[in-house]
Amino acid sequence: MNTKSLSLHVPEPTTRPGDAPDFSYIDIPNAGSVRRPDIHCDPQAMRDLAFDLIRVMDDEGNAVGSWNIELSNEVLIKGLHDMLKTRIFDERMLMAQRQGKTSIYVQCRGEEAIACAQRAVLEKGDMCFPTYRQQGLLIAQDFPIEAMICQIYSNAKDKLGGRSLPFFYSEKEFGFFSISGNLGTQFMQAVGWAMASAIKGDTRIASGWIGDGATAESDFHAALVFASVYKPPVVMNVVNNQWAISSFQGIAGGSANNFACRGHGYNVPALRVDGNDYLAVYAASQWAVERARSNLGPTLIEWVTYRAAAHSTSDDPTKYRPENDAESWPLGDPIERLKTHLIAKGAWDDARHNAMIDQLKTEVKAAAKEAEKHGTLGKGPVPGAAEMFNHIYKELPPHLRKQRQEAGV
Amino acid sequence: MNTKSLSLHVPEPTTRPGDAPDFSYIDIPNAGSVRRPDIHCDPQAMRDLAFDLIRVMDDEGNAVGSWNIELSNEVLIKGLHDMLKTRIFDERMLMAQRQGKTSIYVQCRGEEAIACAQRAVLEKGDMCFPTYRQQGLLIAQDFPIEAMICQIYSNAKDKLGGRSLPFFYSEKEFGFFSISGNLGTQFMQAVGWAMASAIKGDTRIASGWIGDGATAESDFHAALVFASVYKPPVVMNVVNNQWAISSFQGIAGGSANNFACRGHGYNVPALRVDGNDYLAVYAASQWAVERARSNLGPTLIEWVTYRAAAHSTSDDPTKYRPENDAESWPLGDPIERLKTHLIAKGAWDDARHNAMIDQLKTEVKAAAKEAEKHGTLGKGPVPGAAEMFNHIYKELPPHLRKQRQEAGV
Amino acid sequence: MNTKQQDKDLASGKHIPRKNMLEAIRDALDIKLGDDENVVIFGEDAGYFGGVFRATEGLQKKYGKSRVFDTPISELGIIGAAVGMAAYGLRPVPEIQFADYILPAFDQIASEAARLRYRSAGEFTAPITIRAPTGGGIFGGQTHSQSPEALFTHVAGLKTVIPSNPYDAKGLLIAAIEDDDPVIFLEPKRLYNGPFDGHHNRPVTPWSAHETSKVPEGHYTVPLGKAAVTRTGQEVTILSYGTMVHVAKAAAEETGIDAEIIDLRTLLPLDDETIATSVRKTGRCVVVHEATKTSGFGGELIAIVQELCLNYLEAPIERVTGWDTPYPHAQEWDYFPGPDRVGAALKKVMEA
Amino acid sequence: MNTKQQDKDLASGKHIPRKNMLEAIRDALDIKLGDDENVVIFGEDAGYFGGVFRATEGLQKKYGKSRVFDTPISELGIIGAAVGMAAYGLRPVPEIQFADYILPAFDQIASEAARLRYRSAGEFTAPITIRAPTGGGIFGGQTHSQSPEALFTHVAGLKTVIPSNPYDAKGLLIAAIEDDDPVIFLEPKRLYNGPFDGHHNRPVTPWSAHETSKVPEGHYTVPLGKAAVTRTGQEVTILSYGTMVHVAKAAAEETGIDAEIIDLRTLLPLDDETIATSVRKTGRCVVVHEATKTSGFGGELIAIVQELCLNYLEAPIERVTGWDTPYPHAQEWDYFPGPDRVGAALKKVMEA
Ligand SMILES: Cc1ncc(C[n+]2csc(CCOP(=O)(O)OP(=O)(O)O)c2C)c(N)n1
Ligand SMILES: Cc1ncc(C[n+]2csc(CCOP(=O)(O)OP(=O)(O)O)c2C)c(N)n1
Ligand SMILES: [Mg+2]
Ligand SMILES: [Mg+2]
Repeated sequence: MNTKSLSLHVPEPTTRPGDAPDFSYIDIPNAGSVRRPDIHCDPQAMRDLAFDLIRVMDDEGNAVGSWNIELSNEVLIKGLHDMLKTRIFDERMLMAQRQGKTSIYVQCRGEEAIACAQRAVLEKGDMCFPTYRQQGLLIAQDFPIEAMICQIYSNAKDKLGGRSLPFFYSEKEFGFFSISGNLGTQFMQAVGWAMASAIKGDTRIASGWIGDGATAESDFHAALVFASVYKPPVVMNVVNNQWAISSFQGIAGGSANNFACRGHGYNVPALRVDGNDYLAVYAASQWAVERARSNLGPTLIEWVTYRAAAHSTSDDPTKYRPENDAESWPLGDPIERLKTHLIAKGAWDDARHNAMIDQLKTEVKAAAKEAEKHGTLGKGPVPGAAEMFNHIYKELPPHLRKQRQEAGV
Repeated sequence: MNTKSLSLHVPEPTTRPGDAPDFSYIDIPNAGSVRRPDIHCDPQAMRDLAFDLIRVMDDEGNAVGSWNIELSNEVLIKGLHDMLKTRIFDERMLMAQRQGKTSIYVQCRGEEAIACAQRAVLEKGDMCFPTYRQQGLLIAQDFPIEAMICQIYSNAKDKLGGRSLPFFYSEKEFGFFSISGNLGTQFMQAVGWAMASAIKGDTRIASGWIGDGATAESDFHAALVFASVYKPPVVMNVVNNQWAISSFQGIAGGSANNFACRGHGYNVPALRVDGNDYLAVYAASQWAVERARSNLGPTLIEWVTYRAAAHSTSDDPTKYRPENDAESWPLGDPIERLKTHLIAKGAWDDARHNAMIDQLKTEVKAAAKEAEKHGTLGKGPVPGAAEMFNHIYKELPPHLRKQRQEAGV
Repeated sequence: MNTKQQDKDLASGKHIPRKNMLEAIRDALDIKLGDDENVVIFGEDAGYFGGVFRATEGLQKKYGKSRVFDTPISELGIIGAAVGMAAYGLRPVPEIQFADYILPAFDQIASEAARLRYRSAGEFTAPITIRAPTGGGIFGGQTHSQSPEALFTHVAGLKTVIPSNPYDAKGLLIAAIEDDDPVIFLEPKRLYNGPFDGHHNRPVTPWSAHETSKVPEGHYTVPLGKAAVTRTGQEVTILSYGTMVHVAKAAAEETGIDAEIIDLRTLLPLDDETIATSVRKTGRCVVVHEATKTSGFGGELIAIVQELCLNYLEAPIERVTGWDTPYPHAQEWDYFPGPDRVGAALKKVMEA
Repeated sequence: MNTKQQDKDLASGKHIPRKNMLEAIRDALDIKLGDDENVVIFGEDAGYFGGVFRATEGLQKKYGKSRVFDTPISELGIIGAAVGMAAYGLRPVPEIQFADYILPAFDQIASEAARLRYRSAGEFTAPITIRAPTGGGIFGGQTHSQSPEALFTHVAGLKTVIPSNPYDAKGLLIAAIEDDDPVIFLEPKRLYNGPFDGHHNRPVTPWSAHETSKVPEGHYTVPLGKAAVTRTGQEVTILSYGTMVHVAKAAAEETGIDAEIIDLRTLLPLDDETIATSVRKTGRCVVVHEATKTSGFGGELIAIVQELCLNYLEAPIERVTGWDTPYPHAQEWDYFPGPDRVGAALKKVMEA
């Protein structure tokens, strides 16, 4: 019998404040090196793909390999536009929060490619179940950003009447399920929605979203179990941005350093993809969407990316990771990379890029100004207290009617 | 875009009542064909073991292959004794339930090898977190069965004072954690106990237990996440007896038809083992226990076996599976197989076998008689109503003191 | 009991079949599966086998595996799937095998199903009916006997319903399924097959002799949010629901105290008018439930009664409930608040 | 407030440091980590970073990664691990990042931690203190503002504690950690840093001017199960806890009604003696909490008060609570039961 003392293993990130950034823990294969299986491939026969990293753009910005599905310039420029707009929108809202126009804001800086490219692949009628970091799903559909800002400001034109946290959108018509504050719950719901679509013999599919940290939640497992059993049409996206507030991905992922392979235990095919490569995100999403739409069932995709900013406006990442860490992130910045690709293709240049930025800044600023006319958090023509009593039930039951009276609203 | 209708996939077992049994869905490799890696093996480098089936006894009862650790006759005869005693005990208690001496009973018929052999490998001080089907863990330690029966009868000598369901034992001194009615919860607790042992620099390890059906519960995932992260000394046992009440294993497992591979997503090494082969259970348990004790962390083991009887005395399996299904189970009966092995070894014969059965029947009967003197459910000197108010808190708080008074007990 | 449909049937000379509670529930499910193709049923063992209590027996065969199916043992998954399906537009009726096992799904119920309408301003809704057997009386021990209804009544956005007899069970269940908000539908398992006349150790009157076992064929509803006065009386009001309604009746008859018994049927939204009218008349009130006492629904009932009727009260309101202990196995009937305890409370309020 | 230790310190001329509630809590954790090597702390972001509210800041550095560590985002796992650790013999003090997120762990709390002692007849116990920030007031919206205490008070086997000030927070937390039963320790997040004098839109008196911010160094306890009379009065008794104690004080002062304010501190087990003594004296009672009304802990309090004091009551007991709605974001202060609403209730009971 071994009588040596046991000890607890507590994972630590490679670096902490004051250290030089070190991302050596991530293996980065060459772009184009990963094979592209047929969508009918047996999940067991493509297990290698969970341990690899699908990349399409090489260092020079050329699209290479079997995952290069040769997207048109039009599609790519739209992608660039969507990502830029998302970033500019985030920047503006960050500022608005600092100015007290809202209570809290969450950016998706550095992760724009993922939501924008997947949305480009989905059809109208498909339903996404996002977390708070997928504003790109709306922006990529040219959803009116003024409406988003009105909600962020909890103002008179906030269609949710001030009830919800600023960026907890709900846009059914745009295939955007109401965001919840409880991590993970929506991942299981996405599977339920997809089951419903299958039950009804529909053609629409669901897309579920979850962060690396939240994969530890029970809903992640439930979602995979149900996906495994009923094979509903759902794309299961894990956005591994390496952090969950102050906890690095090893706290949810253990030593596996991999979330794609979680799918294997459930016989769900899994892809691991460079999430900062718009072309790779597009191609991998298309593969999974096609599988789903062909009644072949769920696909789990780990998007490897980096949370380039603070968790939220309430967070200070310099307390737990090296400052400017993001600049050393080996997969680069999704916007810069797509720009480089377009320029390499001869379809883009700095001048057009800067013009696009200027135009988007103007557009976002104008929308913010317009929104502000309808008030900002607690200031101006904000939603009344009566809103608080609406939509709890379809009809206000007697006890709530009494309470509303008592509240004098 | 594909516009073909989707449809829901609902798994079905291969057979239903009236059909001839069909276990063709289970691949059974030859005994001795599976390699035995070193306990230091990287989990990634032994992924094949989750898709194989460790077996030691061949059809003639010979022990073969690298998992044959050449157990002594003494150990094997003790194993046979433990399994027989467990079965005879179960049979007696089944009868007692039919006679109204208790409210419900759950047998482990056909699964005796798993708990009995693993317990033989564990040390005193190690802690098991069992489900309701691991009575073998107590019996293999020669735990006094009269005490078990007193509890089953909820009688005056039931040390749990009649509070708990009949077979929900709690035997700390025997490394048997208090059974819960809520499926799965104990699996996570086993990991927590093992973390505590590691935190304290102890040498004791934990052994967690869960059924195939209950792996769908959230606790299973939480347990694996925590095991993956903190690498505590725990053996994580999944008893795949093919059924969860009326649901066959595909309802929890999907098309993977495999629970061992669930470990891979968490980088937890996994074994898949013939659970009706006492030698295989012993050897695989020893491997995992050694890993744990050497501070190498958790091991997930799927024990492939068959629930040969009804789920419980409240269940009627002829409603959902072919009658006498168990007789066709391709991995046979664990007692018969060990007996065959011992006879093949020249260490056993029918006469000794029958003598052992007779002696155990006498022993169990005597214990039951003795226990019955102290009452049976609701009859005789049963635990009083006052017991109901004990052990809710360390000290009875005022409101409960009042309630006890009101109850007049 | 809402006897309108029964009256109509009787008037028309139609024969009304007798059903036990389980049959009434199965009938309701059958009717809704038949008349609304968005209704789907699923749960552990609920498909092929028809559930461990057999409430869904035969329904998979009749409506197919896409409408009635088995699920993995994940209560979280069952309710989470239901929320997603409801967001799609279905009307899921998931079964939780025992109410004791609903807690792993509590977050999906309380944070998700209950608030989906609110947080999306009505864009997404969750018309889900969660069925679960509740209460003790079958020697189920700590984990097959609990009555968790109070927890759900604390959650804005949910409705909570507990029937006490076959007629109501069918009508309330149909109403719950047709309701556009999530409903927790707790079925007293002690009443599933046999009836219960308050005592576990005395012979019972069979369902066939209970008026409430007349369950008309076809579609009818018992409205949510309406209590029933199941016994009129002048001296004291008993507020109760589920199994305990029968205990209350036994207590009233055995003590000879002229109690008015109100079967709440729906706990949330609560029919406080019927309650207040009765207590103002009788001036006395006893609240009876099987769940543990502290923060049980009885506390809420007392708070409401004292608010609406304090000046009419001639005695403190009494609470008869399960003790504040886990549900014991061998001492089941010591735990269970039977007619003797209710009778004692009736006497106490009468003497005050 | 139990001021014994303060009195002793003052008598000995010792300087008593001022602490805000967060510092007081951190101090308690530090002391217990220091004096009992079986105490371990863990939770989401609770290790290296010290928690999103920074309650455990610096503790990992001081006591090492085996005593204070980060966990995966699984509340179920956090509490399940704690139960296993407790069964081993440790005394875990897990942190749940927000009380809103405790629901995924509800089954491990209510079915496991709370009942482990019972079902093993004392062989295994669960001396776990679950810390979680509770309540609103920081524009946290539906999922960072809730007050789920009532749910826990319905579970036999749990104790539930909510401090309202730094002195109590430290003493109660040490007592909770030393208690041999599982304790739900809810920390009103609105009080963590700044104090709160009842109004969100008026300047506050800094902690340093609050007597209760005198937090003696070293070990002391405030016993569980004992309420504190934080304001003596003759006309009406206000029962409250946590943030609302300060609202009650503001209401009493602003209305000029001579209210006796009882800070319950422990909800279960409840100090009903202190409550009854006060209400029998004043003859009137107002119950105040931030949680939603229906089946909130206020219902239980009213049930108890009317049982113990009905003949003394000169008016129906009033309840001032959060509305029965999810916690809204923009309307936070319309939802929050502030001094005006409490004041109105005080006037109402005085006029009745
Ligand atoms: C059930 C639950 N537990 C805890 C939290 C608090 N919380 C909010 S975000 C967050 C980190 C999430 O990390 P990850 O899933 O990686 O997503 P990311 O923020 O990186 O996009 C935590 C712990 C929560 N919202 N819900
Ligand atoms: C949380 C929870 N949900 C449901 C049940 C009801 N139940 C008891 S045993 C059982 C089947 C368990 O099957 P499995 O895990 O395969 O174990 P086995 O009975 O085959 O040993 C179910 C659904 C329960 N006890 N706990
Ligand atoms: Mg993350
Ligand atoms: Mg099983």
